[in-house]
Amino acid sequence: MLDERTSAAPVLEVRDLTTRFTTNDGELPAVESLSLRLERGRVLGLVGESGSGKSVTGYSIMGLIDRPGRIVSGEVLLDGYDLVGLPERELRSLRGRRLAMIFQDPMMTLNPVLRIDFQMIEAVRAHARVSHRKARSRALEALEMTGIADPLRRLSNYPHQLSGGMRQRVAIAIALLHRPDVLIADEPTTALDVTIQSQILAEVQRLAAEFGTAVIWITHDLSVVSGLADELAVMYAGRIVEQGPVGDVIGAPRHPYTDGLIKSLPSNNPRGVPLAQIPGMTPNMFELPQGCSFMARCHRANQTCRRIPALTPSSTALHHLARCVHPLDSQLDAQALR
Amino acid sequence: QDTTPQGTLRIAFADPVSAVDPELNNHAGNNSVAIQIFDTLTSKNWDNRAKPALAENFRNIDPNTWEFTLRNDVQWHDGTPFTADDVIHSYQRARTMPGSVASFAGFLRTIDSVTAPDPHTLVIKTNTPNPNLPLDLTSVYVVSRHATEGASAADFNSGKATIGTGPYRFVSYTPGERIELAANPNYRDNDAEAPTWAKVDYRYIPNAPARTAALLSGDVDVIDKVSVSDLERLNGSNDVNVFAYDGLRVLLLQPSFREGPNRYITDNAGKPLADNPLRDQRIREALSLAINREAITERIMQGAASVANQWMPKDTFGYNPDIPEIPFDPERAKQLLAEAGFPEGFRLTIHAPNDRYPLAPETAQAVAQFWTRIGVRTQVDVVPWAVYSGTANKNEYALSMIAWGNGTGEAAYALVNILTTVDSEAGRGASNWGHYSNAEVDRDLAEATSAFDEGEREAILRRSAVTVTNDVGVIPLFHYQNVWAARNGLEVKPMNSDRTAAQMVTRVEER
Amino acid sequence: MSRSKPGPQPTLRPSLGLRFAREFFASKIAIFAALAAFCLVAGALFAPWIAPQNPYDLMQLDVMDARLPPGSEAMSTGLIYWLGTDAQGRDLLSGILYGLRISLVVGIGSALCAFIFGTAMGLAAAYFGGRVDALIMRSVDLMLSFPSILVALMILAFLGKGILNVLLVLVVIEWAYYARTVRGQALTERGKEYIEAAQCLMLPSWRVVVRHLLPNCLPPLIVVATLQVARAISLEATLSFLGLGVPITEPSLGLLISNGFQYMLSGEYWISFFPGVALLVTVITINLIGDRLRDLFNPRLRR
Amino acid sequence: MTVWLIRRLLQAATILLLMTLIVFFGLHVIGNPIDILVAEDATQAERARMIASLGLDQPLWIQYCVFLANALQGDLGQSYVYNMPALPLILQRLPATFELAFAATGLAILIGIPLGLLAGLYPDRWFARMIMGGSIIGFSLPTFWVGLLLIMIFSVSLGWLPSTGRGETVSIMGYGWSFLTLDGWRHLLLPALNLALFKVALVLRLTRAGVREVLPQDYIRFARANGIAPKRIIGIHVLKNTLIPLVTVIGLEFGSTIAFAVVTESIFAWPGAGKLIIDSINALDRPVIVAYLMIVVCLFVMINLCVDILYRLLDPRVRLEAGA
Amino acid sequence: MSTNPSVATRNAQEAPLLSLDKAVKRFARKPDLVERLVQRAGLAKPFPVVHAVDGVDIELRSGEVVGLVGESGCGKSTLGRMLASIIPPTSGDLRYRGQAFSALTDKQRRRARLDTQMIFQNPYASLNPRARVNEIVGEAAKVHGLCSHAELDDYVSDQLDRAGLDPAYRFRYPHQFSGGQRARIGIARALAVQPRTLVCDEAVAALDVSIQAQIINLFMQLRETLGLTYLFISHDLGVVEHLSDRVVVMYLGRVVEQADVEELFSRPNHPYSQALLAEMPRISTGKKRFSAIRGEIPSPLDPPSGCHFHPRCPYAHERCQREAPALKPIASGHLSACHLNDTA
Ligand SMILES: Nc1ncnc2c1ncn2[C@@H]1O[C@H](COP(=O)(O)OP(=O)(O)OP(=O)(O)O)[C@@H](O)[C@H]1O
Ligand SMILES: Nc1ncnc2c1ncn2[C@@H]1O[C@H](COP(=O)(O)OP(=O)(O)OP(=O)(O)O)[C@@H](O)[C@H]1O
Ligand SMILES: [Mg+2]
Ligand SMILES: [Mg+2]
Repeated sequence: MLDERTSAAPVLEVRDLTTRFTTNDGELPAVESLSLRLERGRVLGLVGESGSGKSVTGYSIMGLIDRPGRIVSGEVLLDGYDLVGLPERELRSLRGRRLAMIFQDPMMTLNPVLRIDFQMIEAVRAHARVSHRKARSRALEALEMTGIADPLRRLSNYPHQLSGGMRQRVAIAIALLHRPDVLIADEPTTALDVTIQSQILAEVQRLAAEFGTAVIWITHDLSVVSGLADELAVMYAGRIVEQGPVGDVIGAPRHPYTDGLIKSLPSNNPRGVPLAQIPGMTPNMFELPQGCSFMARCHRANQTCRRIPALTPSSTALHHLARCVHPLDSQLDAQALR
Repeated sequence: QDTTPQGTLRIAFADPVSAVDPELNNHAGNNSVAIQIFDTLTSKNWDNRAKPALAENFRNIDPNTWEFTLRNDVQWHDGTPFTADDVIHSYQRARTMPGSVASFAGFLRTIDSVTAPDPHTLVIKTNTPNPNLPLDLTSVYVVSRHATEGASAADFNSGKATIGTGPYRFVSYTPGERIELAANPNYRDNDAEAPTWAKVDYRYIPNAPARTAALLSGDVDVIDKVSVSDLERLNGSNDVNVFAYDGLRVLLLQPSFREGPNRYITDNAGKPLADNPLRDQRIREALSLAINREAITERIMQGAASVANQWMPKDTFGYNPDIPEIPFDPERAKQLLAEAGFPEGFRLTIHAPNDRYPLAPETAQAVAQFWTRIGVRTQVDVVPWAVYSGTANKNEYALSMIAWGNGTGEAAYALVNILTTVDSEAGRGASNWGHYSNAEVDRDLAEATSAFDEGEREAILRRSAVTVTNDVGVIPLFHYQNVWAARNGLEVKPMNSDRTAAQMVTRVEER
Repeated sequence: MSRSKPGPQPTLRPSLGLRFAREFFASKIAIFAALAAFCLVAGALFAPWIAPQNPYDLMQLDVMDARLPPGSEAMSTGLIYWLGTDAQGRDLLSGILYGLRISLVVGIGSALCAFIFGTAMGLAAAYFGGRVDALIMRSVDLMLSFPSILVALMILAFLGKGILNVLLVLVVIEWAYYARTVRGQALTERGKEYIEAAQCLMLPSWRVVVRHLLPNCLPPLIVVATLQVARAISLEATLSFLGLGVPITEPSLGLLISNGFQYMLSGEYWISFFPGVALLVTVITINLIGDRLRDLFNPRLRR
Repeated sequence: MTVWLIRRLLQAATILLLMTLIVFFGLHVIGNPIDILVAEDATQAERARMIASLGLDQPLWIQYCVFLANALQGDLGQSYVYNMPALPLILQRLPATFELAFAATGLAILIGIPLGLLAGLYPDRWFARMIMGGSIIGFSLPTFWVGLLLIMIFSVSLGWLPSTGRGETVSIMGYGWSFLTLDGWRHLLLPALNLALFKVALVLRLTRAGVREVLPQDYIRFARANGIAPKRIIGIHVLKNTLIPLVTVIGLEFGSTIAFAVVTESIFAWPGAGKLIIDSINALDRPVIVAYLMIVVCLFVMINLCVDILYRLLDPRVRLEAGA
Repeated sequence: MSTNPSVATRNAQEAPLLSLDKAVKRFARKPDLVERLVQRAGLAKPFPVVHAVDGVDIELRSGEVVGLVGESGCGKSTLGRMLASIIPPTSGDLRYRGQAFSALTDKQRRRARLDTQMIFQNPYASLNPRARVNEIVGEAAKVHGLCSHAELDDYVSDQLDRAGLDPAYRFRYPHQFSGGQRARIGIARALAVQPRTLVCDEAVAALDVSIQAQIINLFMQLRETLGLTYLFISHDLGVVEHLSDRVVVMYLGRVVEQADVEELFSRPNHPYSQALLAEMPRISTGKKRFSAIRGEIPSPLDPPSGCHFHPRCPYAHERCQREAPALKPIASGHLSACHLNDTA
């Protein structure tokens, strides 16, 4: 039933997702009422502060949040069917086949005591009834696709014998094995050099174009995302603070945080002088300020920021939303400044 | 009544068997096996008098010469006839057995020469007059010359050399597990010990509760050395019967007569006493009087023992019926202590082996209780036999415990080994760990060993029993009973000593 | 770089011990275990004051009272034997309380010493490898091959009897077990990057071993250790039973059980049953605490 | 690797030497076998003859050298008690011992690992608590207690299984093996169970601890993200990562079962080597003790060698040779 | 840094702070007995040897920032680990201020090793999972006496603060952090022992750009004030360009090009460097088509003959298959290993 594919509706829709971790210091709101919409064949870039909940968002969509974390509320709709609270059995048949994820830390994602071929063949056979040999050749193909040299020999290596980038590529190959409908890629290319990065990106683009795979691309590399994504969402302290077509967001950021990010790119700074950086520190997630969580670091903040602003569309571009009382495209009332 | 052997008898026995070779070691387990396969020249009744076996009859030609007439109808299991030469070979072999650690040579010690004027007559000359020779020979098995010459232990274990004349033939032996026997169809006729079982499955189960369980579960028909703690349970069962007989084994305490301080005898502050108080007869008597033997046999031994006042059990050769029971009299004991100069008592340690005698540690503790009550604060130190034997032998313990088996059934055996003055050259006092020495006893022994008249000998032995009792040279506690249990329909009658053999088990009408 | 505003100051942390205690008692079972442990230790510690009888004083024993069922009255003194008596007429309740002292000291003491020594050896073997490994592991092989009884006989022949020597025997017998267990685990952990990182920081070897390697090898070790306590207690009983341990007149818990063993079939169950129960409770308690500790040492399972 | 193996063998030879030395001198300190074995009524002359015939009259170091010389020719001496060459005496007993050890270890693995996995996967469920509670009982009850209990239940009351001894044997290579007959298995079951109980508890608890350790790792989450069946995740991904301590302990337990399963052997009258060694120790039967311990040392060296090799197979990161 | 060129030139004459001569690192698994028998019997091929680093000369001069870029798997991390003396080279010498490491006294060697710290590529794996952050960061400082016990807490807080991590998190365990946060713990740990040289293996890859900027600024500031030396391994060419004085390009275990940063970014000589720069993503507002790699990717298990890059090189000719090009100067301070330079 979940397999009926309709192109009009989004493949993946996340509504009001809230995920929290219970810790000794209290409840940690890793993701707060986050909503996303993703259509077939589209790429959504997800950028944001480190620790802002990008990975947790990915895990939540995959249904992989373990204790002490839990999805407090919200829906994750895959083709209109809610995945939250689905029994593990059903989730499992979706994971890897329709939903796939590439994890962030390549060192820890491969089982250290199992050989690469074992792990890949197993992943193939989890969803496809094929012979061992067939599965192996599929694994080989997938590895080749990610640009690993000498894939045949690499198959019989153990993870610790591979370099960081190679491990990452193995993980990517596994995620792409079944050509999923939705691919969540958590910083997949940070460990790769640019030539290989572009090989992977080309592969992802092909996947999106040919098989209609929808991709959530979590990254810090704005330059990659600018070339790859259709849409961009920027997260800060568990919330999406800005969202819109990638050109709009990068070209004309509305949220001060996004603006700060772009300004601190090395390519936007002259060599030899300190890079521009956003003042202040990542907020303590337990003691988020009342209201806008960026308030303490924002030069535009004033009293009105003391309540949580809603995601509001820009006056010019309907799809360009920002969670700010004083977006950059609005005139700032000089009086209101602190 | 049909006398052809039939059926299988399964016996569970407790003593380890170190070899099937009957002449290798004089160990209880080995003897139990041997007695079923092999014969002896003479054998012993339950009354411990020698009677003919392979020898049809025997007589004393002069004090140093014996003549034995052998049966001529006896065949070895392989069909070869039995002759006097086999006996000569056997005795020769027993005396020179290589690798033996507990040899039978002791029983042949007095023999000077063995000759065979004809195949069925045997003449034995002794180096000293030995009225006990026929009795001594009941312990030495006769093996065949043709099968055992040059045979190794392995040959015996495989059965190649295990060719006997006894009621059962050897079938197989699995070390540490079992011995299988089959009836000997050619056993000499008309003998009470003729085989009644077609097959015997003789199983080694060293653990007492396990033996009981095996009997209860029907895995075996007969068990030996029943643990006293299981008696109640077995007596209560409808399927099994218990057979308890007075045995020849006595539990004795041997005080040390060593002069000078002993680390195990201290004053109440823990300092070794300058002189050994146990050398004082009054103290020994006090200790003996302080023990409630009834309580021990009843509470510790649960009735499977009888109170002892001397080293021989009732109705044996050398038992003195005139010696009164030793009373339980703590008051008198305290008085004696005070007289001997220890009104406040002193401290003492009893040593006992834990892995040798049944319930010895428990008994030692009970004794310690009684002594503590009269002021002799007593500790019990239980040590493994490996350590105990050597130390006790060196007379280092203050009080050692020994369970002496009067294997020959007469009083002189103990007299030689535990009561005479230690003289290792002459082989006297081998187990006299406390080095008790009394000239009267020594004299009695010398007389007894050369007295051929039974009455005279008995009188001497009884006399020495009185001497030892008055002197409190050893402190007797109780005589062990030998206890067997068998499933309904079987009866167990002891042979001699505490052996366990298939001959002992007969069928009876179901009750 | 600007460090305009340091993050909000952390709330004051309670001391480590307090935090640990709080986390420890977060589980109901842990509270139960701690309670049981308290009772056992208190019972053992105050045995001379709470036991109705001094079971080690032969003066107070009476063979005439031997093997009395629970609830019987003593022949002479009128004392009630709540848990019955053993074959020597010893009050089992008192015997258990006193026996617990020895068993706890011997069991836990030896397990602890063996744990420390064995773990140190195993870690050293795994961390330094090569010669050290060979040397230590071959001694482990050697130690493991010796039957405990032979070891006990030898040591006691050299040093004489006494509770400390029993402890020594148990440690000598058991350390090898820990050493091998911890080495196996440490070999895998050693290959991990955080060890490299610690080495790169030029931390002294012992520190890398103790602070980095050891904590990550603990889970199987704790399992083995808690079980070895039970083993040590029963080994001590075996040794005592063989006359190689504590004096037979001053029985430990294990010895009480061993002595009562022969009465299992006779229906006089209480002689070994009640001491057995006491041992069971002791072991269960130790294990519950061990389990809890293991969980606490696993940060993933903590919050 | 070959070098490594050879080095291991050399080391083993050294331990053997060391072991024999310790045993020789240790036993000497404990006592004199003659005192133990000699008949209670032996004379001095008989004693002396015995001592001489056993070679115990020589100084200890000469005895040791004689032993070494003979050992090099494969003669480990003649048992004092059994008057047989020590080696065949022991070898005779080993089949029974091996059977028991294999059966017990097998049971421990078969029962312990699945239960441990269960308890580790669902730590808060009632059955997990039951399993953990049960396992405590498993190892805190003394072996002899449980053994007798098993006999009372299964042999005496129910009459299902024989209480003692070894069943029918089939002779292979001159030694009797009972695992080929049904009767043999019936006899094997109870003692194996008795021995296995402690091991089950150990294996179970180790498995659980390992599972709890591995389960929260990222690679398990990754396997889940790939839709790998839980069965495989648990059976392969989790298990293989927890196997190192298990293998260690199983090796150790296997070794000690072969060597020293005395209690069970004597309760079930199992004719194994454990009882033999204890009897020999009690009799200070040095040739048997030495020969036996030599076998046991070899056994442990071998087991530990296998375990070390297994480490490498289980975890490719383990390096055995390199020094720090 | 270009604003401070004197640093590099001034030190050019002095012995480099840290250098590796002809370093080779091979990873070869020793076959075990069974495998060996199988191989002997000809049933299996012998195990491949990985030439992770294949004869590399590299030197870090005091106060310099060397960027190390290259294909993934080309041996960058391995090289970095050898420099930080975490793993020993199979052959070749590690030198500290011109002296071979083996010639140093124990104390000097300890000092040298402590002075060279590494920030690991896998932040999580390099953190002890059973230690809290304050232990991870503060332990070495305490052991080496860089701060007293009483000050430790403040010291750790400072380090965390500096690495952009809220000190309030210092009682947490590594698994409770996000990827970027873990990376920052690693940075704080390395900085806490006050090293003189830092090997940064993808130190900022997991950080979002604003924090990345903060860390980079921190690095630069430390260099300014304390004269730290960096080996900066990264795939992010933008970062490398911004921060390095000199850039080394590696390909499959060998250095293929080495030059000052401006020189390299403006006039890349080696075809691989050129490919890198061509693929360097630039921020754009339009969607871009990424292209797959042309040619076959060579493997370190079985490196191609001659020039390792020739299977992918658009200019490859016959000589490139035969002969490995030497690293030769083509301009002042600009070395490149390409046969094209000879023919040209
Ligand atoms: N198991 C956990 N327990 C407690 N807190 C956690 C846990 N996992 C994550 N967090 C917290 O949740 C928040 C979000 O983490 P997440 O991994 O999603 O960040 P991220 O956006 O992916 O960051 P990065 O870019 O650095 O990877 C962080 O503050 C982190 O500390
Ligand atoms: N322990 C090891 N055993 C075998 N091979 C190894 C080992 N460590 C690294 N290698 C191999 O060495 C080569 C170089 O690895 P290294 O980690 O140095 O690459 P890298 O340049 O850091 O790559 P990346 O940018 O992907 O991290 C790779 O081919 C890798 O497979
Ligand atoms: Mg993340
Ligand atoms: Mg790397």
